[in-house]
Amino acid sequence: MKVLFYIVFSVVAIFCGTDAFAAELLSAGDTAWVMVSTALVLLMLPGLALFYAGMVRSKNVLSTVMMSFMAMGVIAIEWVVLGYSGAFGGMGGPLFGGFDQLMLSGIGPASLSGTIPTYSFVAFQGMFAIITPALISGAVVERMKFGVYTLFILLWSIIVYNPVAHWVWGEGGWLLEHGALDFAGGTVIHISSGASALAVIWVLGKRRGFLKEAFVPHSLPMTLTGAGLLWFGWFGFNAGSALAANGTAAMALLSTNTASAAGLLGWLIAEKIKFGKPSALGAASGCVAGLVAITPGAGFVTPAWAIPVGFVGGVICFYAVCMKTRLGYDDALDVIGIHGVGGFWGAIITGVVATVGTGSLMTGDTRQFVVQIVGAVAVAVYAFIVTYVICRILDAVFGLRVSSADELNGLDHSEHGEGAYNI
Amino acid sequence: MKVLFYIVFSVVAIFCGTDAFAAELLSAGDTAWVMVSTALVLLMLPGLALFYAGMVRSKNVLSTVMMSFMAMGVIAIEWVVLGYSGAFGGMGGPLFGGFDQLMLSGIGPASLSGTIPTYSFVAFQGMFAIITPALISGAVVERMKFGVYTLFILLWSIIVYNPVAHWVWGEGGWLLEHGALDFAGGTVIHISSGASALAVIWVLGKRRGFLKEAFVPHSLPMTLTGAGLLWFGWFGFNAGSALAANGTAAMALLSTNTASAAGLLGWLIAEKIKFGKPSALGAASGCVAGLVAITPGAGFVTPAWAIPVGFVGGVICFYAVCMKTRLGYDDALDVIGIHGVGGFWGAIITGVVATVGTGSLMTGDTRQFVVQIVGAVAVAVYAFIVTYVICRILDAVFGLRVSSADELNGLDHSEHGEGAYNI
Amino acid sequence: MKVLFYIVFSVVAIFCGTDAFAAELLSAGDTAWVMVSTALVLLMLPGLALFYAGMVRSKNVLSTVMMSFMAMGVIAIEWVVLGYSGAFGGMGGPLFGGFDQLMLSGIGPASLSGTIPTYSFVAFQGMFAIITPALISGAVVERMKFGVYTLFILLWSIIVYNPVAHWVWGEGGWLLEHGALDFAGGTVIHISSGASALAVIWVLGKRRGFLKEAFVPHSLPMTLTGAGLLWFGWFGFNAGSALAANGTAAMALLSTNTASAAGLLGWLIAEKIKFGKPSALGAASGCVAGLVAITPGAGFVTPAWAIPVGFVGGVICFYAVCMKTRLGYDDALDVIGIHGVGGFWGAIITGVVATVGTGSLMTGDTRQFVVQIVGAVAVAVYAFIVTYVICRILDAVFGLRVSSADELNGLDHSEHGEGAYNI
Amino acid sequence: MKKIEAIIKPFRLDEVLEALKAVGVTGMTVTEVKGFGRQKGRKELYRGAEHEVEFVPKTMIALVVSDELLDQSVDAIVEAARTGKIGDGKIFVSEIGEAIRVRTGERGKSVL
Amino acid sequence: MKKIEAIIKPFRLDEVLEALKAVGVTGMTVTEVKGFGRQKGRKELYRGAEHEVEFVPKTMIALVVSDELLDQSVDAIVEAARTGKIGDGKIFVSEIGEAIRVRTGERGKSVL
Amino acid sequence: MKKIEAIIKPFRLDEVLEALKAVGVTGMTVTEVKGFGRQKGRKELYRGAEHEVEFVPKTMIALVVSDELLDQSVDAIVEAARTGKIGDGKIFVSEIGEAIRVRTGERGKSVL
Ligand SMILES: Nc1ncnc2c1ncn2[C@@H]1O[C@H](COP(=O)(O)OP(=O)(O)O)[C@@H](O)[C@H]1O
Ligand SMILES: Nc1ncnc2c1ncn2[C@@H]1O[C@H](COP(=O)(O)OP(=O)(O)O)[C@@H](O)[C@H]1O
Ligand SMILES: Nc1ncnc2c1ncn2[C@@H]1O[C@H](COP(=O)(O)OP(=O)(O)O)[C@@H](O)[C@H]1O
Repeated sequence: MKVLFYIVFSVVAIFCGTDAFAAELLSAGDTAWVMVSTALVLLMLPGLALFYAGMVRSKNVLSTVMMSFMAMGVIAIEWVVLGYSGAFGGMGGPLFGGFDQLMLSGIGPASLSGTIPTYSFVAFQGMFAIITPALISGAVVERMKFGVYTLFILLWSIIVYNPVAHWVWGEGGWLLEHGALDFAGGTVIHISSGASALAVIWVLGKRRGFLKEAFVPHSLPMTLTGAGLLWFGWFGFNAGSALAANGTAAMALLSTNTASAAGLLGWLIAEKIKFGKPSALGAASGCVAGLVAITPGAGFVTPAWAIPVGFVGGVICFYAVCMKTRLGYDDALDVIGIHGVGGFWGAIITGVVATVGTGSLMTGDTRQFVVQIVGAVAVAVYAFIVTYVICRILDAVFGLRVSSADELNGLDHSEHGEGAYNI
Repeated sequence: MKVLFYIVFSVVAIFCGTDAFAAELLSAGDTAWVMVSTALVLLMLPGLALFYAGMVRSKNVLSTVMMSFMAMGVIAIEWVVLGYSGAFGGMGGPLFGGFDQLMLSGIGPASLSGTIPTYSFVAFQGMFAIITPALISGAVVERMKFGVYTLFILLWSIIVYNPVAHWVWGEGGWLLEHGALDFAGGTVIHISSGASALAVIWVLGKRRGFLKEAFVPHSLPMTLTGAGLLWFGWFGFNAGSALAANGTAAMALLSTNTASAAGLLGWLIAEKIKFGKPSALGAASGCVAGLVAITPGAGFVTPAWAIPVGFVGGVICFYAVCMKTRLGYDDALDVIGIHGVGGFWGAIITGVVATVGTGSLMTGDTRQFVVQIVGAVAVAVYAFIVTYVICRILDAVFGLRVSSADELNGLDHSEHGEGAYNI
Repeated sequence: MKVLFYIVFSVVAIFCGTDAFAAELLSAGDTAWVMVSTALVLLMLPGLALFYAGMVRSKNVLSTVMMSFMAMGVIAIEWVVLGYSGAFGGMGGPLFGGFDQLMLSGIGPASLSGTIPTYSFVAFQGMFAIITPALISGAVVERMKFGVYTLFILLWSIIVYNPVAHWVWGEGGWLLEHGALDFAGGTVIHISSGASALAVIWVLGKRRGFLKEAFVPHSLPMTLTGAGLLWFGWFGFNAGSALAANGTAAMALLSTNTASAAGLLGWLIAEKIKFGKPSALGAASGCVAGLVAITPGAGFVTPAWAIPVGFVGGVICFYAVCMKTRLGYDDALDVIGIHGVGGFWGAIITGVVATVGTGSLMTGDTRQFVVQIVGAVAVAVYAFIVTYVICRILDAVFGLRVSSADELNGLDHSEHGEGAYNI
Repeated sequence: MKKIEAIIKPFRLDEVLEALKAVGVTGMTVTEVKGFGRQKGRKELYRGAEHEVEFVPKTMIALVVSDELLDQSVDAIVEAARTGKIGDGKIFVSEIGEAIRVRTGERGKSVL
Repeated sequence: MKKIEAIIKPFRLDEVLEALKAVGVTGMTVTEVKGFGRQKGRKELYRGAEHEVEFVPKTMIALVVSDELLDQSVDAIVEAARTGKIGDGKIFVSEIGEAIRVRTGERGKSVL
Repeated sequence: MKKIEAIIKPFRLDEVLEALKAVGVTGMTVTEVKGFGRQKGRKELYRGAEHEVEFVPKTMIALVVSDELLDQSVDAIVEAARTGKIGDGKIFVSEIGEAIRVRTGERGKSVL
């Protein structure tokens, strides 16, 4: 929170032209940390690409990777052109940012946000904008047209992501005003992508052969490599969200690592109980589930409390994923089960066990707990509805799905004219 | 050394409640660097997983990866619960830490260790605790039960790693008191894991077909990718051990890089002489050997001296590995030959060529040289004996090895119910 | 530029023995950032290895990887022994550095360059020296002898790289004196490697079957993984070149990310127009093209202007690569088309749109524009000629190419006695 | 005994397996192969060039059946593998002289 | 000349190779295949679901031998490949009309 | 109808394909295999040890042709695959009883 006031404050300072004053606040250490964190979050994109691509069949590997890469391509530009302004610009309305910082106008190397250059803040936040639609892609792989996907993530970023980011993190955003805690994007990123994933597959439909054939991951080492990069990058994601190299960042880092380990254990134990064996894919999934769970509370929850947050996150996500086959919706790579469900768990448990720099149920702050639930539900509902409408329109105009023949032969060839391996 | 006094000092300061004073010392730059280094060391885990998994047969890929991932899962929790306290807590006894900081009690975001938040120090040290047992796994792959392995590393961390870390780095630790130099863990990590690897395989026995069949690496590109990540992460491992972003860290970084390159060259030249060709696996192995060799001396040895340290390290480890087939012990992925032997070489040569901020043979300090040897031998002996006892007990109670049929069919299926590739 | 004056200044300061003064200038934040950047650039080596190795046939995977690893092995040592002195040592002659800092003599942990330890500056610059010859390797893979390649890159570094680095970045270097802008090495690294690649393949000749068979990439996921690591590492490459964690670095980072995304889009759109489909290899290539394009201007060009710089870079490089088959030269992995052409585009466009801390055509500074062209052409010509001579001599003495049989069977076996995969 | 070798489109394997099980086949061996035939390979993109891949991925099923089961097996494959498009594949039938089960050493039809 | 096709468990390949060498076989060709038979595939875990893999990895050895060597070769394979468990595999024998050595163009038994 | 199975060096595949096309062959099936024969495997390095790889990568081409085309096809392969060095490979010819096209169900020579 404090962090956000700093930002607000210094943004104001800049607009008042008090550059000299601003300059006094630059911390090279904080800047170094946020730049590193930016790079770490960027690495999560190839990490996610590998994590996802390992799980698809070998005819859809490149098309899966390309969904993450395309998010880097399109949203990185959108963010500079209008996204940053849409989320963090403007005069502080509750719902949207503004149009005053299109093309980052008014920002220069000397502009500061808190103790770091505004450019750093823009870049760091941009990475979150990039990764969120890429997360959704896990639900739609193996059947969605690449061109339409590209258009989809562009629209989604503008209409869903930017406003939601403004609600939670932007000056005057209504959830921020109500004090909703979302340290590193549990609500903005995980709940929004999970809810949107549900909306997209609702329109998109199941893969051919879903529940009839087994869709076996083509390369689990690839998925595990991706999981390793995600774990690594998540340190930037969570601890970077302190926007400074200080004790809060250090705690966020340690809590993140602890929760990730606990999520891994939780998933494996649940799996061992249910199926008799702990699987490698379970380890990868569990560590991501733990990371999702701790994301909203990383800077508010002590490392010791991060253990149950992550562990239960791992267990809950495991059972959520198990339910997929029973409910019969084809969330190909379990975006809903992990990011949606894990995001909800994280948002709510933060309202229970957060003790550092904030209140929660544990300190008797019921209001905070309720705010957490309101924030999670509001974002989920908004993201679901708007995404559903976007997809219906895109489906009517272009069609979301590749042809049945293309789906059989694989999207690598139909969408990209390539095959992944020639060994 | 100086670094350690700072820590000790500030830990004392914190316990005396002089928070205000402590706060004055926080350096955002140092904190940024240690947090980054923590992330870098974490990345060595997936790096190690790939490095190892590329060398096993394709039926044991996931089980090999899982041994590294499980170290992340189990030891990350153990460290927060009791490991940190066992290594760095207590009142400064020579052999163990204490129980006063279980669950990191008494530490908060404002606590400092030197110029960085204590949480940062905890996280950084935790990564070393995680990676050490994962190193051992290289010796036991392709035949050890996953469940028993998990239990083993937990016990090993508590009974072997935590005390040894205390001896060398903890306040009052007896090797620290004697002035043993171990900048980044040559003794604590490499010698201890090498000696322990020998003890485990003593009990565990050889893989079926050892020395009869050729165990061909299933994917050398995977191993080389892992080596690349290890090289990268080792900058955090070694230069991060300065616990500050200063000239010592910079020298450690440059000496590390130089020694790694020299190790690569040393191994390749030895290989070229012996077999006529320099191999890619030799390059990967040599760079790791160089990194191991420079680990204890990174902050004490100049970049120019790092060349012979790394080069000879590469050559020695090559010959150590060659001897494996002659001696007939099945150290599957050469933990002893590289970490054990390389760790010894590093510890001792540090007592010869260290000149920065310390004495050594070169400056006429024979005592330092002797201390280095004493430290290396003491840790090796302790680690070997205790590990041997742990393994004997575990073997008697649960059996360390999978069944012969499971070994033939591969541990990926028997232990994890999965196959690595479906291409 | 300012950065360079700082360096020069503090180097002078050190030589005058004003250590106390120098010590006042150390910034832990800047040091942390430059050390991280160093690590990031190091990671580009395995990144490049994967990027390249994915594109070759499966019989040449290891030999391709080894060319990058060998650059780490050989040049890291060369840099400490004489490279740094050759590029940055001496009394400020216009053409070469000097021999006064061989083996980094005179430098210690307390030496500063600007606000960072000189060791940090040495390590950071060393990474550039390492990666540049590795870039060239992309042109010669699948047919060049490994031993001769090793000798080649050593000679090339000494005779081509070190002087060129001195011209552009070294105290008194003639291009620096003329004010040529090269923030992170567009000229020193990309143009020099591109022009040299042309010279090498001129002597080396085409691969057997070139233009007759299709040389299909053996693993595009490997190439995409490499591209991801390159993108990540390039943040260190470009933003680290600010040599400080400040607003310039932050802008460089954001401009770099934006240009990379724009390059990806540019290439994919051009490909879509020409062939009807955007390919995954196109995405990887385009993002690298965008990164090359922004390299010289990263710290001088705003994020908004980085969009056209990267986008046009992507388009131009695509067409340059298309011309290869028409012109019939076998630049195996398109070093000329991407680094050469992209480097030229970047150097020149920087003279057009640079506005931050410098002039350009846009601000009416025609002189700057001309200087950019002069610098680019001078480096290209020098690199081409000297490389050509080196290669002719090496070819006469040792022969550059493996035998035809070895080429058919693959260099992994002939040069390294290994096969990449045994799955 | 007859050996049936069927080269089919990979994504029909599951259907063919089910169809063969239905007629009573209890064993078969499957190999990933590359086919050249009337069905043309695809154009692939490769960095500023387009090239034709001459071979198409195919799956080969080999099964040895008793003479009685031959016709039903062939029909089962034809029906299950057919998509009606070029490239559906071929079936070749040849004679097998002897069959031995490794586990027991027994010979003849009972082995199948 | 006879062709022997033996489908065996992959980890018996080395033993079979040695056994065949011992009876004087000088050439063979090996393919990685997937087998369906009495030996059931394994259960595999996949994110909250368990599914049965119908095919089991097998190795197929094809060798063409002179009629005299046939019996010894088959016996050698049976002995070396046997583990006694279901799934040890099958051996099929068929007739080869002609054999040609590419290098020399020669034909007949001497080619083997 | 005859089945030709040719085991060749992998890098000759393109030449063999062209040669077969030239004599009028319109279909074939290709498998990656490992060969054991007179050509010795290579020595491979592995961390301080050297071991011999017994198998060499080979490519197997299987094509069924009408009896008339048999000789020309075999000759085409022999010529295109030959490098003159040990390991050029072997060609085996056997009898095919029946051929069926999956797409149409038609049988006999016209299928090829
Ligand atoms: N004469 C042949 N010998 C061996 N295999 C063949 C032959 N002709 C075709 N095939 C195999 O059958 C596959 C399908 O044949 P193709 O001619 O493409 O279509 P269709 O079977 O519909 O006529 C080919 O890809 C090839 O693997
Ligand atoms: N009729 C058949 N035709 C071709 N291959 C067969 C046939 N029956 C079995 N096989 C192959 O032999 C392997 C072993 O057969 P299986 O029935 O599992 O065990 P067993 O040989 O011990 O009876 C199978 O996996 C399959 O590859
Ligand atoms: N008797 C055989 N049965 C099956 N395949 C064989 C036989 N002999 C050789 N081959 C195959 O032919 C390949 C080449 O044979 P080899 O003896 O090495 O050389 P050459 O054909 O020049 O005599 C072998 O690698 C193997 O795949």
